[in-house]
Amino acid sequence: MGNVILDVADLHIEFHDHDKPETVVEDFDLMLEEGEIVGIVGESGSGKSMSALAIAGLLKRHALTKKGRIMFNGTDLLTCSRKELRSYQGDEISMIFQEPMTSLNPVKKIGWQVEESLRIHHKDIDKKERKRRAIEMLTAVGMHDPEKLYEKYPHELSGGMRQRVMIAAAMIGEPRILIADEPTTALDVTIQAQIVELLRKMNREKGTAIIFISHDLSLIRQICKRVIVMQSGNIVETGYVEDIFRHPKMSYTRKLIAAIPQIDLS
Amino acid sequence: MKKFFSLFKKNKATGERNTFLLLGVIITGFILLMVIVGLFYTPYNPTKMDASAKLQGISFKHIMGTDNMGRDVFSRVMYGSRITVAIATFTILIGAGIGTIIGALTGYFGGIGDEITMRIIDAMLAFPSLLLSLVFVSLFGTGTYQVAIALGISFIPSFARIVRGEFLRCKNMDYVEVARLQGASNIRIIFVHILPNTVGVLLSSVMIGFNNAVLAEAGLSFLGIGAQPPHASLGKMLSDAQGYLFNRPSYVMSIGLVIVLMVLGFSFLGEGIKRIKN
Amino acid sequence: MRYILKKVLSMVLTLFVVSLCVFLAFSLIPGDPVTRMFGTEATPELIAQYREKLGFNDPLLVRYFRWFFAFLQGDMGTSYDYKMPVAGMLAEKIPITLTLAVMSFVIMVIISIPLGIYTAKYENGIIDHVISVINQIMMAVPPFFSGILLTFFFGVILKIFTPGGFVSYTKDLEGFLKYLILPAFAIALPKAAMATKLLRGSVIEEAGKDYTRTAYSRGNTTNAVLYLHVLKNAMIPVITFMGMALADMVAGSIVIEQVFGIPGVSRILLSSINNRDYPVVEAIIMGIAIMVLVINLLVDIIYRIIDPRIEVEE
Amino acid sequence: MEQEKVIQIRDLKVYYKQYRKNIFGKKRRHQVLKGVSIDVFEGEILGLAGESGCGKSTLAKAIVGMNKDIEGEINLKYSDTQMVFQDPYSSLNPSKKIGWLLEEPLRVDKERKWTPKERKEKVLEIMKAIGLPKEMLERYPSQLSGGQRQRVSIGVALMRSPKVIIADEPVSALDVTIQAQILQLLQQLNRDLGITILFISHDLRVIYQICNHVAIMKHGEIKEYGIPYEVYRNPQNDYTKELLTAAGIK
Repeated sequence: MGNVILDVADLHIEFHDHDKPETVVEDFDLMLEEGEIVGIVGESGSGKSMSALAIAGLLKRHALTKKGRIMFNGTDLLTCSRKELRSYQGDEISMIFQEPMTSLNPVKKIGWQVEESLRIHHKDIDKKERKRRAIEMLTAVGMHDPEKLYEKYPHELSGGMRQRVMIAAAMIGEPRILIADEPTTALDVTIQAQIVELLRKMNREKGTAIIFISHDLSLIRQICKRVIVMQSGNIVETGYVEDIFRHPKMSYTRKLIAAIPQIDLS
Repeated sequence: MKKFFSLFKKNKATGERNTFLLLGVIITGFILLMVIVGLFYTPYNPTKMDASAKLQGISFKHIMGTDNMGRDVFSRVMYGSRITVAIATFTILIGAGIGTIIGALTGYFGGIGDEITMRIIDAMLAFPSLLLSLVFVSLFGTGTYQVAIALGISFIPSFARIVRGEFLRCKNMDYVEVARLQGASNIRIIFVHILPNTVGVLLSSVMIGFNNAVLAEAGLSFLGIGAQPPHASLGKMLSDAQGYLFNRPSYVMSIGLVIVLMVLGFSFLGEGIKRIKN
Repeated sequence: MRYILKKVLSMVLTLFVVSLCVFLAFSLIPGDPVTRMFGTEATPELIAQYREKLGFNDPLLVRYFRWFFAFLQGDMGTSYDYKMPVAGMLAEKIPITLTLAVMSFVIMVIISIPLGIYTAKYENGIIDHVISVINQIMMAVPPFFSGILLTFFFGVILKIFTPGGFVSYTKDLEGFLKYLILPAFAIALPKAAMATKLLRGSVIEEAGKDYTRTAYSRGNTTNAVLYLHVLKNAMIPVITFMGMALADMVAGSIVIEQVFGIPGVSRILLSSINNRDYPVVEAIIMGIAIMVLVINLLVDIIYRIIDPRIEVEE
Repeated sequence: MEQEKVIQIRDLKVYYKQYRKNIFGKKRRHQVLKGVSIDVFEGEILGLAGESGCGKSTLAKAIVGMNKDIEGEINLKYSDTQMVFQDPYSSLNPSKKIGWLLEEPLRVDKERKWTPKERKEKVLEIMKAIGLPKEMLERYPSQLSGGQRQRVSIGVALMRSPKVIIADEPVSALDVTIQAQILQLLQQLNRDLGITILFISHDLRVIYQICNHVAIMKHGEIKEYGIPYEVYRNPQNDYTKELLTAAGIK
C-alpha cells in the first residue's frame, strides 16, 4: 500500500440557504494514495461535486456546516485557518472544472492566468522565470505556439484548448493532488479522449494524484483504478473499478452499469 | 385576498419580511387615495385665492399651509398630484404600448426593418431623456397634452429596446421552434407564446418607467414648459414655491415631499415585487 | 486601430443623421421664420425680399447642407429674437454648463465606486442595508428638489452658502468653482445612487461566476479575487452607465441652473423654446448631440481597452 | 422486402447567412451542409452521429423546413414531421401549464378542427403513452424533473400522431439512469406506433443500442453509413475509427 496523502473521513455537508437545513453529503470517506487516480461517479445531486469542492476548500459561497475531517499533510483542511488553507490551494491541491468556457477570466491574458499560482505561492520566482515555466507548461499540455498563446485571451480559444489551459494553470505549481470535476463533460468525444490522455500523462510524469469526478462510468473505467459510487449524498459502493463492473454489490450500481449501452462486436 | 396579505408576512423559507413591498403598498396607497379623493373632494377650492391668508404656515386649518396667493397648498397638491399621475400614466401607456409592439416585431422578425429601427432607437437612447423631451416639446409647443405626448414618444425607445431584447432571448428558445413546427402563426407565436414570458421584465420596466415619467414631467414643469395652467402639476407648483424658500420653507418642503413620496412608493413597490419573484 | 476608425466613422454618420433629423424637424414646423423675425412690422414685400436674401426659397436639402457646413465652421445662424449670432450668445455660457456637468461626473465617480465595491464585498451587512435604503431615497428625490434642499440646509441653516451669489469664471475662478459644488452635488446624487447600486449588483454577479471559483482555487485572498479578477469584469456595464450619466448630467445641468440661478445655457434654451427661437434651439441641441456622440466614442474606446472580447463580436 | 422511404434527401446543401454587425460590412454565405444524401426508411430508427458543429442539427432543421437557404432535394412522404429537442428546459414554454402545452398542437392544427372535448381526450391518451400521471397537466414545466419534461416534449410531438419524429440529442442533458428510460420510451413508440425516428446524438453507444442504421457526419458531409454492428466492427472511414476509439468502443 502506498503513502496516503489525503484522508477524508466522515465528511458531512449541510446547506443552510433556506430555513430547513439540507444535507448534501453524508459520511463521505476517501483515502487517496500518492500518485493514484480515484474516480467519483454519480448522477446530478449525488453530492460528488460538493465533496470535491469541500476538499479543495471552495465551499464558501453557501451558508453551510461541515463536519468530519479532511487530513492533508498533517493538517485538517476543514478546521485550519483560511490562511493555511490558501497556502495549499493552487500549490499542493489544484482543481479543474466542468465548464472551460466560463472557468477562465475573460478579461485576463492566458499567460497571466496560467502563472497565477506561481505568483501567489512562489514570490521568489521572478517574472522571466515565471513566463519560462508557463510556456513550458503550455507546451506540456500540447499547445502549439505557446509564446503567442501566452498573450491571447480565453475567447480566442476553443473549448478543448481552454481546458488544456486550465490544466496547465492547475499543474504549474506541481501539486500533489489534482481534483478534476467533470473535466470533459462539456467537450466533444474526440477532444474528451485527448484530455483524458493528457490527465493520465500528468499523473504518470509528475506523479500527481487525481480525483476524477464524472457521471460517466465508462469514462471512469478508462482512467481510474478505484472508484466511489455516490447517490443522493451518500457513498453507495467503493472499490476497484473492474471488481465493481464485474460484481456490483448494490442495486444502484447495477442500475448505473445497466444504463451504459453494451456493445458486443464479437 | 388572503394570498395578498400573506405576502407581507415573514417568508417561511428565508425568514425575511418583505419590507419594501409593505412600505411600497402603504406609500403608493396613500398617494392614490389622495388622488382619488381629490377627484370628488378637496378641503378648499384649489384655485380660490384669498389675499388675507397668504403664505400661512402649517396649521389644522391648512395642513400644508397656504401659498403666495392664499390658496390652500394641500388642496392644490391633491389637484397637482392628479395631473402628475395622469400625465405619467399617459406617458407610460404610449411608451410601453408602442414600445412593446415595436420591440416585439423587430425582435421577432429581425432583418433590415429591425436594423433601421434599432439604429434610430439607439441614436435616441444615446441622448439624455430630458433633452429628448425638450426637443419634442419645442416641436409640439408647450401645453399639457403636448407634454404628455412628447414624454410618451421619448419613452418609446427604452421600452422597445427592452422588449426587443426579451424577444431576441426567447425567439431562439426551442419552445418557439416547437410552436413554429406545430404550425402556429407568427402573430400567435408573438402574442400567445412569447409575450407572456416577457411580462415580468415588462412589469418592472413599467414601474421604473412610471417613476421616470413622474420625474421627467416634474422637471419639465419646473422649467415652466410642462403642464400649463390651469393644470398646475407638482413640478410647476414647486418651481413657484421655490421663491419663498426663505420666508416659508414648509411651503416648498411639503410639495417636494409629495413628489419624493410618489416616486419612492413606486420604487419600493417595484423592489418588493422583484423580491416576491425571487 | 481599425476598431477606432470604424467607431469614428459610425459616429460621423450618426451625427449626420441626427443633424438631418433636427434640421428637418424644425423646418417642417408650421410658421414662417421670416414673418416670425419681423413680427408686427412684417409686410409682404419685406418678407419676400428677406426670404430670397436668406435663402429660404431654396430646396430643403440645399438649405440643410448650407446650415450643416456653416455649423461645422462655427456659424450657428442668427437668433430671431436677439438678431445676433447664436455662436456669440452661447460662447460664454457653454463653459459654465460644461464645468457643472464635469464636476457632477467627478462627484458621482468618487462616491459610487468605493461604495459599490464596499457594499458588494459586505453584501447583506448592516452598512449594505443602510446604503441600499439611502440609495432608494436618493433615486426618488428629483435633482431640482435636492437642489432646493441643499440650498435650504447650507444657505438657510448653516449659512455657508449664498444662493444667487454666482460669480463668473472670468472674474473669480475659485469662487466660481466653489459656487458650483452644491449644484453639482444636486445633479450627482441620484446618479451616484444608481451607479452604486449597479456596481454592487455587477460585482456580486461576477463574484458568482465560475472564473471566481477558479481564482479561489489558486489560493487568492478575497481581496485579490475582488480587485484582480472581479472588478475589471464588473466595471464593464458600469462604464456604459457612466457614459450615459455624463450625457444626462449635461441635460440635468439645465434644470439645476434654474434652481441655483446659474447663467449657463439653460436660460437661453428655455426662453428660445418658449419664444420658438429655433436657430438657438437647434444650435444647443446640436451642441449637446455632438457632445453625446463624443462621450459615446470615448466609452467605446475604453470598452475596447477593458474588454478583449469586443473585437470578436464585430 | 424493399422498405418505403419516408425521407429521401439528395445532394442537400444548406447555407447560413452571416450578417456583419456593422452596416458597412457585407453579407457572407457560409455553407454548413456540403451535399448530403440519405434515406430514412419507414419504421426504422436512424442514428445520426457526429460532434458539435458537424451539421447534424442543421440537417434536422432543413428536413422540417426551418432552414430556408437550401439547395438540393428533400422528399417527404408525410407532411407532418415533429421534433424533440435536446434541452428539456428550453423546449417547453415556462409560462404555460403542461395541459396547455399538449393541447396547443391541436389548437393550431390546420388539417382539422378539434373540439375541446376531443382535445382533452387526446391529451389523456398521450399522457398515458408517455407514462405521466394526469395530475401533472395542471403543473408548470418548472415543477417537473428533467426526465419528466423530456417526456412532455415527446408528448407534444406525438399529439397530432405524426409518422416521423426527429429527436435532436433528446437524452444528452439527462442523467444516465433517466437516459435509459427515455430511450426505452422512444423504442416503445417506434415499435408500438410504428413511428419512424431520426435520432441525432453524439453518443455512439446510445446509437448502437437503439438504431437500425447509423450515419456518421463531419464538416457537413456524411462520412459513413450502414448498420451499426457492421460500421462499428469494421469502420471504413478514419474519422469513424477516431470516434469509436475516443468513445472507448474500439
